[in-house]
Amino acid sequence: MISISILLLIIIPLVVAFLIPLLDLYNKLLRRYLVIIGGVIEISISIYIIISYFSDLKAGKFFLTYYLGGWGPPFGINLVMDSVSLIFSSLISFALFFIIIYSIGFIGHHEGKYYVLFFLILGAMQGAILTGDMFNLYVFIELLTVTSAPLVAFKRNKHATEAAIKYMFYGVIGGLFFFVGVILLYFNIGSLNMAQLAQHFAEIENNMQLTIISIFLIGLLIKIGIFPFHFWLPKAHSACPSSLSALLSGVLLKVYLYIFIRLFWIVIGFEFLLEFNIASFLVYLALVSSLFGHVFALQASDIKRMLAFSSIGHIGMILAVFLLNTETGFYGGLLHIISHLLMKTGLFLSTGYLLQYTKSNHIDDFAGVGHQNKGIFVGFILLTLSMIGMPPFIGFFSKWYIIMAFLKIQHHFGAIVVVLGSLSAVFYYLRFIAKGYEKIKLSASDLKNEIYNRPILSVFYREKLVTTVIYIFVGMIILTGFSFRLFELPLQEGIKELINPQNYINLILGG
Amino acid sequence: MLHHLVFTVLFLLGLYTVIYKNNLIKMVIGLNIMEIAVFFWVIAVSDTGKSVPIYHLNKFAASFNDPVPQALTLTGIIIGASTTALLLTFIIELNKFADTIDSNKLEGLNE
Amino acid sequence: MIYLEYLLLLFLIIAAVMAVYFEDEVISIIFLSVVSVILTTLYLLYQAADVALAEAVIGAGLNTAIYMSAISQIREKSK
Amino acid sequence: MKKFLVGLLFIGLAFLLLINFAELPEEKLITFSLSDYYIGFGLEQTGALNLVTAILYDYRGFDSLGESTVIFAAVSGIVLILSRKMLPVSSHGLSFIVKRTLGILTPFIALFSLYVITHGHLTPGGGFQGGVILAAISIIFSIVYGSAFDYKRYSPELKTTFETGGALVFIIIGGLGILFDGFFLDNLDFLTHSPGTLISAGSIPLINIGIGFKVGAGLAIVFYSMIQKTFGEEF
Repeated sequence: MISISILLLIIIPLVVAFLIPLLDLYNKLLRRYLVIIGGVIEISISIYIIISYFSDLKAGKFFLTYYLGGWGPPFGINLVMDSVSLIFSSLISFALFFIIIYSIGFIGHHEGKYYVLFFLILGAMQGAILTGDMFNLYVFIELLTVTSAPLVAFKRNKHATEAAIKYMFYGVIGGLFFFVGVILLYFNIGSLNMAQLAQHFAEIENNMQLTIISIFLIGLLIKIGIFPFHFWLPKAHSACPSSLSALLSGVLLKVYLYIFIRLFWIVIGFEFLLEFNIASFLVYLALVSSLFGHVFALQASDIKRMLAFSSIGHIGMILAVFLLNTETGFYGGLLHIISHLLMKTGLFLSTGYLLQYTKSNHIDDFAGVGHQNKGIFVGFILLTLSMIGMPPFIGFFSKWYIIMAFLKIQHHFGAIVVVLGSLSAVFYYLRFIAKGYEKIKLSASDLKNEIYNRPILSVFYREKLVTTVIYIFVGMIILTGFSFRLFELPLQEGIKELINPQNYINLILGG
Repeated sequence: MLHHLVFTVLFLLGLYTVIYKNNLIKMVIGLNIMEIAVFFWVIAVSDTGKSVPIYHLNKFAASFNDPVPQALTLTGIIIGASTTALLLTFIIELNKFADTIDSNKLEGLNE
Repeated sequence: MIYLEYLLLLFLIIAAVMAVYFEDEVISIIFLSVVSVILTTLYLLYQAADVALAEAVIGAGLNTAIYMSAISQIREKSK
Repeated sequence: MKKFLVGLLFIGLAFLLLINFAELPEEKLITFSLSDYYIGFGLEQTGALNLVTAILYDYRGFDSLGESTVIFAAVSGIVLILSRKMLPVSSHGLSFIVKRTLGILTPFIALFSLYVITHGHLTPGGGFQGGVILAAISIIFSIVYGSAFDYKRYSPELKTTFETGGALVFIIIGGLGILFDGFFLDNLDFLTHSPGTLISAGSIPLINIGIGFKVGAGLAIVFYSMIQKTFGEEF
């Protein structure tokens, strides 16, 4: 079904980003309203899509498309939204809306460029998820790199700039490999449309198939941050302001995961990964990466670094469970993508709030934070409990399905890694919680000293907004924990699509 | 075959520069050389000995080189230029804080 | 014509190696722009006029200017 | 350890690139591939003589939107990183003869860039290349006359207006496509006359003009931010 609403999901953020500098020339106060209006429009389009096509979703034939320039699928660029993209796209609209609200209270300087880049990231994410064209996907991946790198350096100190340089080098090399892969696909098949590439990929000769797969794998593993290429991730995700860490770690990694899924389940069929025995190797690579992430998180004394390493652990786990290529695996993986997005975003946002009351990110400065901000710290604890996998929260259910998926096909190493990861998570979160409730006695001079030592960033503009957003995320993990069956319908539809990619090809090419 | 050889040499030269050189600006140059290698390869391979894909007004010859790789490469070149500019900006900024562009002396780039 | 191509390919590699080999950044960048100029000629030989124009303008013109300004900033700071 | 791993990767990559890339097939798998379609119908469907331009701005116009957004993002990032509230410290520029010569030359450079921009659908070139030439004027000005000259003539506000305006023009033309033909970025058919004339090829020249000014202004901002004396805080 042709629908313009999926185009608007990409265009609206771009228009907002282009308008902000123009508006700044006249009046800087209007900017905040424009930003909020942009966020509201974006999220309302998402809600509109869900509501008006809900009957289609129920009937199992949810499929939206748009032809850019009016050129039909094989010859022009087309946008596609199926059930998997629906999950990711609406999650991103939702999460980024709240991060925007949080930023309004949180970011104090250089707001104009911050929001420009933020909305460009939003548009690029939606574009990377919705596009049905390989080269267009490459353009959006590069756009993601170019927009997120200056935001990594946003704090403008030595640490952040180093992180940005490292991020940029890895990002550009990953993008270059992706470019080579796209070009190889074009030279062999003669098309750039994902459905047509999927149709003809089996006809390429074996050696070339292997080459294409390995080129794409190098590019995407760099972008996702799996073990041999993960060096950029913890630095980049911990150097920026917390709202951006939430964006990068909570949301952006999922976009790359989505691209991985889209590429290796639909464009390049999964049977080729099995044929060349790459799949089982990748499962172990992802699990080792997960283990590494959790182990490094144990020894990190900087809270944001710890959270970033924990992200490596979780992303490796999700990738491994997807690569099992079973129905339970997809269910657990997709559910954990949702839950990790909620939990990690919430954790980074609440950490951002708590860190305003400390001198640095180091664990020793974390002492006594729990007494100063009681409500937020309780929220922080609930989020960590969900991260560990305590029953009433969503984290438990998604981890449960992941372990089930591993056990179902007798993959004991995977199950052990998941359990070990949760156990180590207990330790590394408990260290910070215990430190937060430590009793400290401050003399008057100490207090004065601490206030003067605070970083410049620690000025809250609207504290109420910040805390409200954090409470919303805490509420979300509790609510979705009790009612995670709400996601049942889109998840099942998405799983059907992943198991049967031929369906996608038929819908686009009309065969 | 010759084009593939030139491509491989240039690509690995660029990768070598990125990995083993310590001067950050040299590393960016290496990245540029990698990009150049890829773009050169794309154009060289897509050349089938036919003419430029532009119509002449009076003679409508229709045996053109494949225009698609050229369009894709054009996009790639422009994206590459903007990433280069951004990287150099970061290096200027880093030099301001750390007073060096030697990646060996920046422990943050070496862990 | 084919010898011209071989010669240009040879010079392309030599210029690229030189750009990596020299320690001084300014010399490197000049060789990088030489690479771009040779590449422009090659693109013309390969019948890709649009790409040749873009490479000439961006590779030899803009990139060199940006690199030079970056280096002048860095040298001025360390002076 | 890390360098050793990277070295291993290196050798594997060399093997991969040299052995496997040479096996590219002569013929593409699809009998009627993308390039066959574009070469076969490009002229009559878009009206542009230059097929690369036809692909860039019509068939795959959304790529160009993304691409110009990449430049926009890079410019925003660079301004974010290098912005200081400082007037630039100007050099004195080059000698009188050079200044005079440039004064005579400048209109011609501007004319050439405008030619490249507006004739994108007829000859090699287009918005991106012409825009870079336009930015070159700004670059040459700041080299020859000193960096303050360019600042006085074309203020940053003007450049910002041009940059965002160009990007918005692209989107507005895309929106006009919805209005007239029903799809975003659709070629505006009522502007298509006989191929080969300046005003032909529908919306392609308009998009070219928008992108040209956008890229020119954006890259001028980039260069200007980079030559600014950003460490002038000491004196």
